[in-house]
Amino acid sequence: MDRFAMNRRQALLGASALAATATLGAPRAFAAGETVKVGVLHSLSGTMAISETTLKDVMLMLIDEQNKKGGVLGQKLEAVVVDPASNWPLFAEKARGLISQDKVAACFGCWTSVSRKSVLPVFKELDNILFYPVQYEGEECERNVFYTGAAPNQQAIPAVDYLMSADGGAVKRWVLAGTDYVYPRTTNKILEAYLKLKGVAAEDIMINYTPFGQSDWQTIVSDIKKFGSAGKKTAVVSTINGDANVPFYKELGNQNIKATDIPVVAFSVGEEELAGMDTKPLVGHLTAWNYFESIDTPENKSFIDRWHAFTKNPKRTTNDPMEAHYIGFNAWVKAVEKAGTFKADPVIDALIGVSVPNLSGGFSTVMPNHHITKPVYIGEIGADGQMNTVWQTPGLVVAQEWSPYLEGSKDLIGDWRKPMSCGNYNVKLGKCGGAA
Amino acid sequence: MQNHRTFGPRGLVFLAVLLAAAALVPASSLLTPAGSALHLSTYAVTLVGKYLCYALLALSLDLVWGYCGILCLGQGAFFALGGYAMGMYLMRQIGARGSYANPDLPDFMVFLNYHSLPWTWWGFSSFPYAVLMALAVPGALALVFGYFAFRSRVTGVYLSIITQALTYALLLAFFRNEMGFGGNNGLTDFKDILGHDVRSDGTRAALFATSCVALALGYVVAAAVTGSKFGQVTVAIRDAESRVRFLGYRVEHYKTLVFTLSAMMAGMAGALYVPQVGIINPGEFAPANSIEAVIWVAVGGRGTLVGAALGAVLVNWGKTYFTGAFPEYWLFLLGGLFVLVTLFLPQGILGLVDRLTARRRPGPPAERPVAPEEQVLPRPVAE
Amino acid sequence: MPRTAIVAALLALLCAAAAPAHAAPVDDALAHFTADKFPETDRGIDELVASGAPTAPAVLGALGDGRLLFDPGSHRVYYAEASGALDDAATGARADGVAQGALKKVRLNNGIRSKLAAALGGLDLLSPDRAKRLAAADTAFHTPDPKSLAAIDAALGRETDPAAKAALLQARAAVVATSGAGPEADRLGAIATLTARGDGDALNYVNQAAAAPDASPAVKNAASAAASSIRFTLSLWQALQNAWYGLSLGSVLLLAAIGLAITFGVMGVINMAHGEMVMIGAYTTYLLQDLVAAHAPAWSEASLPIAVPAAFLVAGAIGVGIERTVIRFLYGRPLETLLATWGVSLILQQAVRTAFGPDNRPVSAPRFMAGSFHLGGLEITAGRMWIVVFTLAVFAALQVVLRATPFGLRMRAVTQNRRMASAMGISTGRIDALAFGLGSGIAGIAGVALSQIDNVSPNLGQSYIIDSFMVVVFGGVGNLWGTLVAALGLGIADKFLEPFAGAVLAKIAILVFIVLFIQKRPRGLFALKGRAVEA
Amino acid sequence: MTDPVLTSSLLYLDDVRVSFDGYKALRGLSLVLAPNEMRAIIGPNGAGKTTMMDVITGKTRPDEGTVFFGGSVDLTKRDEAEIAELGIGRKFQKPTVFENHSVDTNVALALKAPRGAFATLFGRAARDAREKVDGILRRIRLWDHRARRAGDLSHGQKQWLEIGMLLAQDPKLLLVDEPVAGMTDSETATTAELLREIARDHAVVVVEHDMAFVRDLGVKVTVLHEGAVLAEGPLDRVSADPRVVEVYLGR
Repeated sequence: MDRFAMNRRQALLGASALAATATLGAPRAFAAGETVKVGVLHSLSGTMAISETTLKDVMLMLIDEQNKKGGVLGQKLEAVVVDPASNWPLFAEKARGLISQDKVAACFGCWTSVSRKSVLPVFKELDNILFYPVQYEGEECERNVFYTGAAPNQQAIPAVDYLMSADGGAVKRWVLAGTDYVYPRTTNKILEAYLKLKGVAAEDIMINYTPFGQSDWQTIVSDIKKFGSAGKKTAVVSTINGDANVPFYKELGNQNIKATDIPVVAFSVGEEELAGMDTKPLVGHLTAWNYFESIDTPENKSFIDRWHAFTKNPKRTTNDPMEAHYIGFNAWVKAVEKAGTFKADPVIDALIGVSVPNLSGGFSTVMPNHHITKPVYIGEIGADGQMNTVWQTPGLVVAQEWSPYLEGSKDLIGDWRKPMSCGNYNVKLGKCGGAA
Repeated sequence: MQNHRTFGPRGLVFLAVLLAAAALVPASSLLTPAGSALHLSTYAVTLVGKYLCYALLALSLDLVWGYCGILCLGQGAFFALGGYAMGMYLMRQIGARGSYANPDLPDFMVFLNYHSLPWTWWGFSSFPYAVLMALAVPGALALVFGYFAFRSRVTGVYLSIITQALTYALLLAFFRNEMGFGGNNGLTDFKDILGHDVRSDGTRAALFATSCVALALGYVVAAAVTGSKFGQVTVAIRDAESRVRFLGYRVEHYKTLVFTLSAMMAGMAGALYVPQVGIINPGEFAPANSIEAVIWVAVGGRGTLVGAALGAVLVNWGKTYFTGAFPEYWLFLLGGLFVLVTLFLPQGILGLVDRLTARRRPGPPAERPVAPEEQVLPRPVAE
Repeated sequence: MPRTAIVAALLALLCAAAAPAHAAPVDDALAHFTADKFPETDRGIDELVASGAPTAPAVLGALGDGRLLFDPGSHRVYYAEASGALDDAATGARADGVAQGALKKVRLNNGIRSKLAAALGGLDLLSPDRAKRLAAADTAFHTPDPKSLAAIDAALGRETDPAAKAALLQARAAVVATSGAGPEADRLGAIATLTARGDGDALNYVNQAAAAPDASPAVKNAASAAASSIRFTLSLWQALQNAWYGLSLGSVLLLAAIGLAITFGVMGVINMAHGEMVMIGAYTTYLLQDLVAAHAPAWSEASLPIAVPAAFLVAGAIGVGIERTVIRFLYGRPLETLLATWGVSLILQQAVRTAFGPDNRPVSAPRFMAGSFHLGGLEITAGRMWIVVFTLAVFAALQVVLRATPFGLRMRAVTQNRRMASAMGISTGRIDALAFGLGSGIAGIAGVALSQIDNVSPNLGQSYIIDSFMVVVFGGVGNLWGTLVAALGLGIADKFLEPFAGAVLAKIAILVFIVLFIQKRPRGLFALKGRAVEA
Repeated sequence: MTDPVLTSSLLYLDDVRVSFDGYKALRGLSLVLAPNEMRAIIGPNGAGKTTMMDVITGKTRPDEGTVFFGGSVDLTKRDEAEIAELGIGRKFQKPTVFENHSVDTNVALALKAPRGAFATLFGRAARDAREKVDGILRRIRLWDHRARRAGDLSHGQKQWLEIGMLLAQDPKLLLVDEPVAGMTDSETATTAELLREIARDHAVVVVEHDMAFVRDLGVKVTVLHEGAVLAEGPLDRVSADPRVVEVYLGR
């Protein structure tokens, strides 16, 4: 209710700001009392709705559950859902609205890197907290952001390690195929450097970028096939973005590329994407994540049951970014309780070191670099659209927010504990503020 | 005959409101305490500032569409190019404060292994140069594109579709990281403009005031153009192109000139937009954005400059409101609005206002000159 | 354990099928499967094969299909029959009374799959089933292993089928060429066989033959001559392959654009909701497939063909609805139809998103559309081929409707001279509605085909709308043949540009080309000329 | 700029051929018009009358043939705007005026004045423009309607306005396509009077179906048929020509 009143006021603001600026603008006193607001900043329409809508739903579930447990610090939580409509400037606008108008205590949101980059200045300026739940390219470490998705070393590098192992087929030749944007570009640069370090020759690496929403994969898949017929075991590392994956996999199936010939390991294909595909031709292709729906733990089973009950849909899948929000939300709750306040600064400080259970039977800890520790799983696509774990890292992996394999960032670390409190500390120069 | 009353009463009110807002809004935002009834939050200032940039974009589109019959479905391209010019200046202002602290190269160039600044970026550390480019690049593109298209007499739907192809091609091109404009992420995380922190309330208020003034200036230019004999010729071209040609006017020159002028206005709008929203990325080139801009103009009333600006503000305010209030259903409302406006308000809101007021007045006085923004437009002739 | 050994063991196993089972080794072998670790499973396969157990083929087959189960408590291994019944893996006896719920599946990975394929493939070289023998020979060709030479030669000795024999000879040539051993004549023969095959693998093997340390000058010469000959053949085939890709991309463009050619080209409505009609067709396909799977599973193969008329009717009906409620008030105002239909497209997208959720819906391919086949050096995927055929059929049918039916005649009359047609007693309103319905219905049909190659999501239509407009405008508004030529031409141009320019630049180049082309011919490729058009 | 003088006629068409997608609109049309001459052109539908005008005004390029204006200017090498500047005005079959401009603005836009885009953007109207416009408005009998929106005029008034716009252009040659189509009898008579008045100091080519109107004009008549000249001379003589009779009655 409160929120609608708020919106009506904004409405007035927009409409009459030109004519009657002076009468408006009384800020709403923050009603300390019954509810504390939490922003949910995920696209519900446009191209990203396909991925982000689920994350909005999981946030509603988590907040609902927390309220049933009595809320946080005795206060009820209230989700403020907005639709940034897959429009990047709108993300910034909505973030500003959530923080400055709705006075949310923290935000959970964004999927694409560009949406995160778009809201970043807003979170810094207004000093609020963003939990970002998606695997991303790294090379960032901001005080106001907690990265609950995987950094490249928590997903891409273990996947490549697996494929290079005897178990994974001792791959010698690599196709790095991605959509042309920053996450694939950066990940592929890291992988390229890593592969070369492992003795892979330049001619054994093929890099290919395609535009967003690429739907005609005939040429590229046949190129991959050709590249793979040179007599060395070949694998494809796919950073192809959501929408383009279905036609890509359909073409793989059509051109008869089997996982036993040229396995494809993907970093952006989860249960949700597979639910939209006929997976029979894809059996044996791989994905690398920090969570699979099929992971057999009591925590996960309970989570899935609650999710089905909450959405009233026993077929809704769960996926990795959902787990990231689960971890992020619980960590936030724990940090708020530890700090005894909802204020951003103390909570940011309190978050470091917080350890909460993840869904795969262990604990994930928020590290000083604002990333979390994660196990890495390699899963095989099964005929039922689920991932079957074929390999996992022996322990938890700590995120490398700055990749040691990139020239520009190899000397950087982030550590937001006092006294360092720096997102890009140069260990070589011994000072905060980047490489130079 | 010649229309000497360039602005008309509505235009004067519009200008007055804009200039008053330029003075009062910053005052309210900066000088009054946060609790005061007179205080405007930074959020509101930024939001309305953004709407004003859209209004300028709508105005530029109305100039070509409402007054010359050129339905450009690529107006967003000029807006985005202007935005990129400003974004490049803002990127250069970051200097060594980026994550990698490279004094010469923006962050994205560092991790894409650039060793030196590409030539396209030369000069952008200078503000006047960036502003010049924000005008010149869209202007030059429109000049070249328009000259060839209008010389070949590409009109109507064909022109609309190739302008759409233009912006779509630019969208794809700017997505490419090889272009050196930051690829999909575009340019963001700006720090300073002209030595002032872009995130400070003072800078925001100043940007707001600048947007008001720019919109007012844009209006004055557009009204002067449409009120001149040149404007009469463009309206004549809109209504009966071949008649104009057989009268001996070089239609292609007129169209090219008005198209170029409009592109420059759109570029200026983009340049003001970027520091206020804090990001410019290829998404601004998306054909859908340009179509939306057309719809703002249609909603407000095409061929009425004030209406175009009003339409932009109203539709965007509606979008802000609905995406917050009804995140799941706002597209129904927005889509429904477009359908209803086209069906029932073919002349837009101001067109409706004009019709209603015209009915109340018993016939216009014979000698009263018809100001362009007061004209009731007919339905466009079939292409 | 090397693959040849497996083959040999399996051969032995076949010959000695009647030999009594040795319980103990089988149990030891099967015990490996219960460890739930890949290396153990690997060893289990080796030992199982070596054990010569009569159940081994059944167990290996079950493992490959994910039907091999084990009881973590008792460490017994079972395999499920297709019927679901359980058999004991050691004895092959029916294992009734075992609770399936307590069993765990023996997990697979690609390494295990490859091993199984080789094991079963080796077995298949001697299979009575010709198709299996061909497949096994093909596998042997693609994974040449000197140690399998004996098995291949053995199979060659027994083979009578000419096609299978040729495949075996090629497999043998691959082995000989890559082994770097054997007499000179044998190697030259292998090179000749590979040259005749003339594909990328053959080139690869020939190169290996030339690179062999002990290759004689004659072999080296023959190999390098063969390599350049294969390269030449390959480049010819590559051009043809590109043309085929272009044709298939072009037919997708055509399919998406053809409905627009009617609503936009013939009726003058700038229908921005066209893409959503395609999307609705795809969702109809999805719904129908689910419906058929639920109520008449026997017909599931036919759900796609059934979806064609269904999608036509659904999208057509929605099209008629849009025409009657919105478009008919806007004739003669094409640019305003753009705005209104844009609004309609937003509403339809959100409606589908609300009804079905924002995520992709799965539409599976019927068997006749799966896989690929070779036509000389040309690889043609069945799905794409059917789409090309389907597109051309739709185009032909549309031509017939427009030219040979009374409706088509009336429609053309109305679009050419509305007043005259009306004066002659044609109900122009009805014709408009039906024509718009026809265009929308064809878009719906396009959705059926696109569900096979693209996402079925609310955004499906958006990705085709711009391309469709480009095609119609490039071809010349109002000219269906122009649309055909434009779609295929642009598709082929795109595919010839893509290999060296990349997908993005190719697309940009095509767009720039269209922009330039419209300057040259402001009314498209096949513009109607003359006064009538400009009046 | 000027080509050498080739003929002494004002307009000279010789063997002009135009075809559209195989349809031959003009098949060797030849026509000569003297300065200040008034000529009526008649012919059945599809005879090529409008195509001829398109060729003269530069809208359509002939496939073959020569078109000279003022004895020296090759019209086939120029576009509409250049030809209009040379002094050829054209009235369309359908009255085409600027419906959203007032009547006097319509005339003012046609007035002989610099036509460049920058000239109209920054230039000021000539001092005598007002008088000229007023004179023309009186001449075309629209003085009382000068402030009305041109789109609100009656069909006949629009026809006159368009003729007025041609006058404002001050051309040497006026091409008038079916000026009285859809007019009342009194309007037709007024139009004939108007055209005769204009013909005093301008060459005029009138295309018309209305025989009574052509008779009213009392000028030399050219009959077109299937893209070529069938007959030429005074109306009485051509209407007696059996070929002309056959063409008109045979249809």
